[in-house]
Amino acid sequence: MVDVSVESQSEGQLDTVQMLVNMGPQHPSTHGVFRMVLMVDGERIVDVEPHIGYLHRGSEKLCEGEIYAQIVTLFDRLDYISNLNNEMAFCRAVEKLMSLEVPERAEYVRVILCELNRVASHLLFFGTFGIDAGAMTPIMYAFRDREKIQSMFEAVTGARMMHNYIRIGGVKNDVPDDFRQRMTALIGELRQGIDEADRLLSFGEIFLARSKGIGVIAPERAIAYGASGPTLRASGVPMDVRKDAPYSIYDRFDFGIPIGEKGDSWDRFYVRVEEMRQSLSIIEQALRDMPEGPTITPTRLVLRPPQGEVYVRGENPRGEIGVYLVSNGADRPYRVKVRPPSFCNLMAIRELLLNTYVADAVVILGSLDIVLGEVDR
Amino acid sequence: MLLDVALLVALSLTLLTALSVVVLSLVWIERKFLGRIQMRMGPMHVGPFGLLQPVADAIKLMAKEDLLSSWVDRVIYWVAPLVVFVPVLMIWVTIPVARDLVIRNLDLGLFYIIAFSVLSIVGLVAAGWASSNKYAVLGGFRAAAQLVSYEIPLILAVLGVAMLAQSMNLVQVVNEQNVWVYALIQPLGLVIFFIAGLAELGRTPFDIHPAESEVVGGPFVEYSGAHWSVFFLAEYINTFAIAALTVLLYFGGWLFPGLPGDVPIISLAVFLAKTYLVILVIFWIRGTYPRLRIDQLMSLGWKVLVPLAFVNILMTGAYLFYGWPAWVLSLLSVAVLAATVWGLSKAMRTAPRPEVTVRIYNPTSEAGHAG
Amino acid sequence: MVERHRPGHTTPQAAVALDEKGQALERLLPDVLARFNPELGAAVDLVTATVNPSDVAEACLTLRDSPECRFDYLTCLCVVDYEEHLQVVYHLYSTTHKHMMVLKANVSPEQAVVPTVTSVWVGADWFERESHDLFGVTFDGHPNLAPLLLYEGFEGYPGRRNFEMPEYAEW
Amino acid sequence: MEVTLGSGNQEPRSILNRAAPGIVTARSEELIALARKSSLWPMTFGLACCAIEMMSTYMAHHDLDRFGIVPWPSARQSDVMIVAGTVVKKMAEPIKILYEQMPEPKWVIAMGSCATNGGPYYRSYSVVMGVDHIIPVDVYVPGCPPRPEALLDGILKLQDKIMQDARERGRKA
Repeated sequence: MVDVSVESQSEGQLDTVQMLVNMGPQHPSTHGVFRMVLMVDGERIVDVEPHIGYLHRGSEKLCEGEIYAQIVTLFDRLDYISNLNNEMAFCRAVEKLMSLEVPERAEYVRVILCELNRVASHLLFFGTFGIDAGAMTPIMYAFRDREKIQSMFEAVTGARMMHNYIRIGGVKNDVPDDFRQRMTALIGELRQGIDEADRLLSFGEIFLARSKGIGVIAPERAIAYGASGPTLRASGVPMDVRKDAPYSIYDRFDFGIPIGEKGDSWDRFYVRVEEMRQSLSIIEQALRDMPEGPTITPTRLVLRPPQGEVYVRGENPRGEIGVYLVSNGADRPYRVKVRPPSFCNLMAIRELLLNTYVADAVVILGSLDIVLGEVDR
Repeated sequence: MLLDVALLVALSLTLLTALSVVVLSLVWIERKFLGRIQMRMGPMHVGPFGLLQPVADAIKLMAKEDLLSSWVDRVIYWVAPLVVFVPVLMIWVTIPVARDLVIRNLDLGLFYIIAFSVLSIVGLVAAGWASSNKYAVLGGFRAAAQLVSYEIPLILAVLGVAMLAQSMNLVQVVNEQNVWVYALIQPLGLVIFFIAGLAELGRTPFDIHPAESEVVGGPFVEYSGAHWSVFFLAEYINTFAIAALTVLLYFGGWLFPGLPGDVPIISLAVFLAKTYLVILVIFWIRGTYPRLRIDQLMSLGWKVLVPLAFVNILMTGAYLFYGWPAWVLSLLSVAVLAATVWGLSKAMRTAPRPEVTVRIYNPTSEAGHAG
Repeated sequence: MVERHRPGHTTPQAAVALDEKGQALERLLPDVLARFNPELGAAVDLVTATVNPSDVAEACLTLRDSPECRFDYLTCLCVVDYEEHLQVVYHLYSTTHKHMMVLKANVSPEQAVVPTVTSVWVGADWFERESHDLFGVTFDGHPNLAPLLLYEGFEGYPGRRNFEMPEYAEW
Repeated sequence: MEVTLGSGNQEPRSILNRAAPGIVTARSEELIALARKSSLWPMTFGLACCAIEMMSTYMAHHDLDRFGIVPWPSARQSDVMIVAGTVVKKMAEPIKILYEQMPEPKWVIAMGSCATNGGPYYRSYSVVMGVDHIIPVDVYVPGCPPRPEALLDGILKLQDKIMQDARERGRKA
């Protein structure tokens, strides 16, 4: 299984034996089916062997057998907490390959929903991170607000999770008539809810003691690992695709990207909390400017994009998603490759966990906010 | 002789039944109360207001298969729950619930309680070890480290009370509080006792040995069915015991201003009301705080609580020796407590408040503002 | 997979639209990669450079360390099976210059060996293991090419085009 | 033809049965079933997308605790396994082991189309076409992913099933 042997070392009088602890694939805090084999010396971790693939569904291969319109549904299920962001990345890839224009209104709807999706995703993170640290109430607060977002999604897209709403060339249908009022009300509620949850958890002394200074990753190492999103930004690298290479209409909004200082678990946590507030401000601006008009450029159902290859980058809640699409002119893609953000973030886990305590392992893993559906694809 | 034995058996059975009922009520209260904290309902479909929920749980657990993995050390594995449960039950022999409602009022009652409560650690370690599961082993060792180190501040805090009351007899301790309860005279001792008691129980924020998200239930991870429920029972009886001791030692037990202290029914009601209030506080803490890490727990115990407990004893000693009025000790106590809290928050805080946050970087607008 | 071309239909090529950064890179790359004899091209808005598979690691090191390029961030590593050859594709990004390029190397499906780039970017680790899993490309010098996504004993390389997709099957 | 009961409803080797074999008769059987259905403890165990909706169901808005359902981290203390998500072949073995670790009586809910029959991944090379190829399933909840209400309904159906099985066994005895 792992080639780390149990070694007995004598320090002074005591014989200590290192122990192999298998965490996962079923463990309350591995966020799905991640498995790591820890070599522990008492409570201290001396070696880590991560194992993934317990959710490898072969999505990339399946994409080669579906027509373009169907692939959107598979992208929904990759990172199943940020569905709309995934859909958006894939649709943008196809649109770029075909040089397809997207109507203005559709872009606004996309951005609003994607940012809302970011809030929903970070709320989930907020709750599960609390659970990892041993607090059981924050997740209830987080899910109270998440539930409202999901109801909103349902009103707009017709589904709570797997929306299949962002289509190639626009969005499926126009938003409901009372969209603006409902959104405005929702933003107010979310602001309040986030503040409330924030007060409950973020600055408690015990919570700070558990997450401050734990799992520090230096900016250079984070870049070398290809980490992205909040994980990278917590280390102080202001890298955000929405700012570096603005896609869609992100260059029209005034928003900041939260940057951590130390790159520890708490920074990764609070960067996400601040990001929720920034996302809400983007939504407000987008709601204000949203024009009237069509929401989709009509295309054929069975698309045949021109021959070529394209790579698009997008900012997912977990980091940078990349879609590499190779087309040979047929109605199905020749090859689809997803650059999964949590896959890259998770790679650093070994380095982060060495010389920490077992209890810290849970917090650090939680702070990376992985989604196994995307790590394994 | 035979009558004595019969009486003892009858009393033990009564005690067991009463405690079981108490545990059922605690489970229900905990779930309902946590539900309140978490903006949900808690059990409500099993019986009126979900009152039968704990009963259903209990019947289910009794009728559940008892698994025995082939790797375990059978004898120790089966004995461990008893080693945990029996001491927990035994301490109730001398805990008075009213002036005359006590099975055996021992003159060394406090001593007896402390001596017995330490025993259950053995059961936890044995359970962890015998389960031949690595999480269980980790949990067992955590339990040993945690409980042994928190026994010391607990004992020292109790010692302070014994000094004040000049007795180790619990009835005597309560009777001494008929003017001022010890919570007012010795708030420092109360805080130490309560924190150490929480740690003894393994409840949030000290639920380190059964930590669900880390060691998946700790020593109990391999147990199922009835044997697991024995641990469960022991945990809740223990919670009740700590709450009861808090009430007896610091809140005047069954005494309440204006109510007679010698009518058993009224005494019992007052005592139960106080105890359940303390238990609600314990549940409230559970719903609010995250969990400490084992090394933080140990340093809190050894570096803060043990010295504080000694200070408490010294102050109490000085108070007794010089015959100061009671309010001097209260003031001293409060002052030490405040100093400790202030010092701790200075030491524990990794950075001053305004800096414990993240910057907001915005290349388009001028000068990123602090978040 | 069956390609369904319409009869008499010629497939158009995707339009190339390099931005300023892309054009600058296009001018720059022949110099930087002169030793490796790169074959330049474009993937819609990104510059691509194809090098010999044996040169990949060195080319990557050059790209990472040359001051004009500074490709310090390996965004994505993947393999595309073009039937007659396998193409290993590296998407590189620079966090300082904020530009992006694609490095490619063609290997034959039978003799698919590429030097590892884990020494250049640590983050290539799992990407290479994954590609080894799914496409059977061996990354020479990689510390540990154990199966990452697939279970022990999986037959074949599911990423390749000639992998038979199972129909609905009782398992 | 003999009717076999699902493995989730076999006579458990419990303390009651061991201490006094044969004393658990038809009526008490029903009583115990009543207790069992009122206190179903699922294992904290999520596989994929459906796990998120399963979490939603546990949380404040839908609150499974109303029905006495609290997630439990260890397989040894749980009664129900909610297989929420895609079962891939690499995960098949761990799931089987987890199922075997649960004490009798135990039940399985297959949540979502992936756990039911492979769902959108029915052509994949690495996905098990439904968890019922590995372990016996009592209740299937359709949907991709099912709404929390659907999962609630599945659990209520499981409760009905538990009662019905007990009644049938009582009639047979």
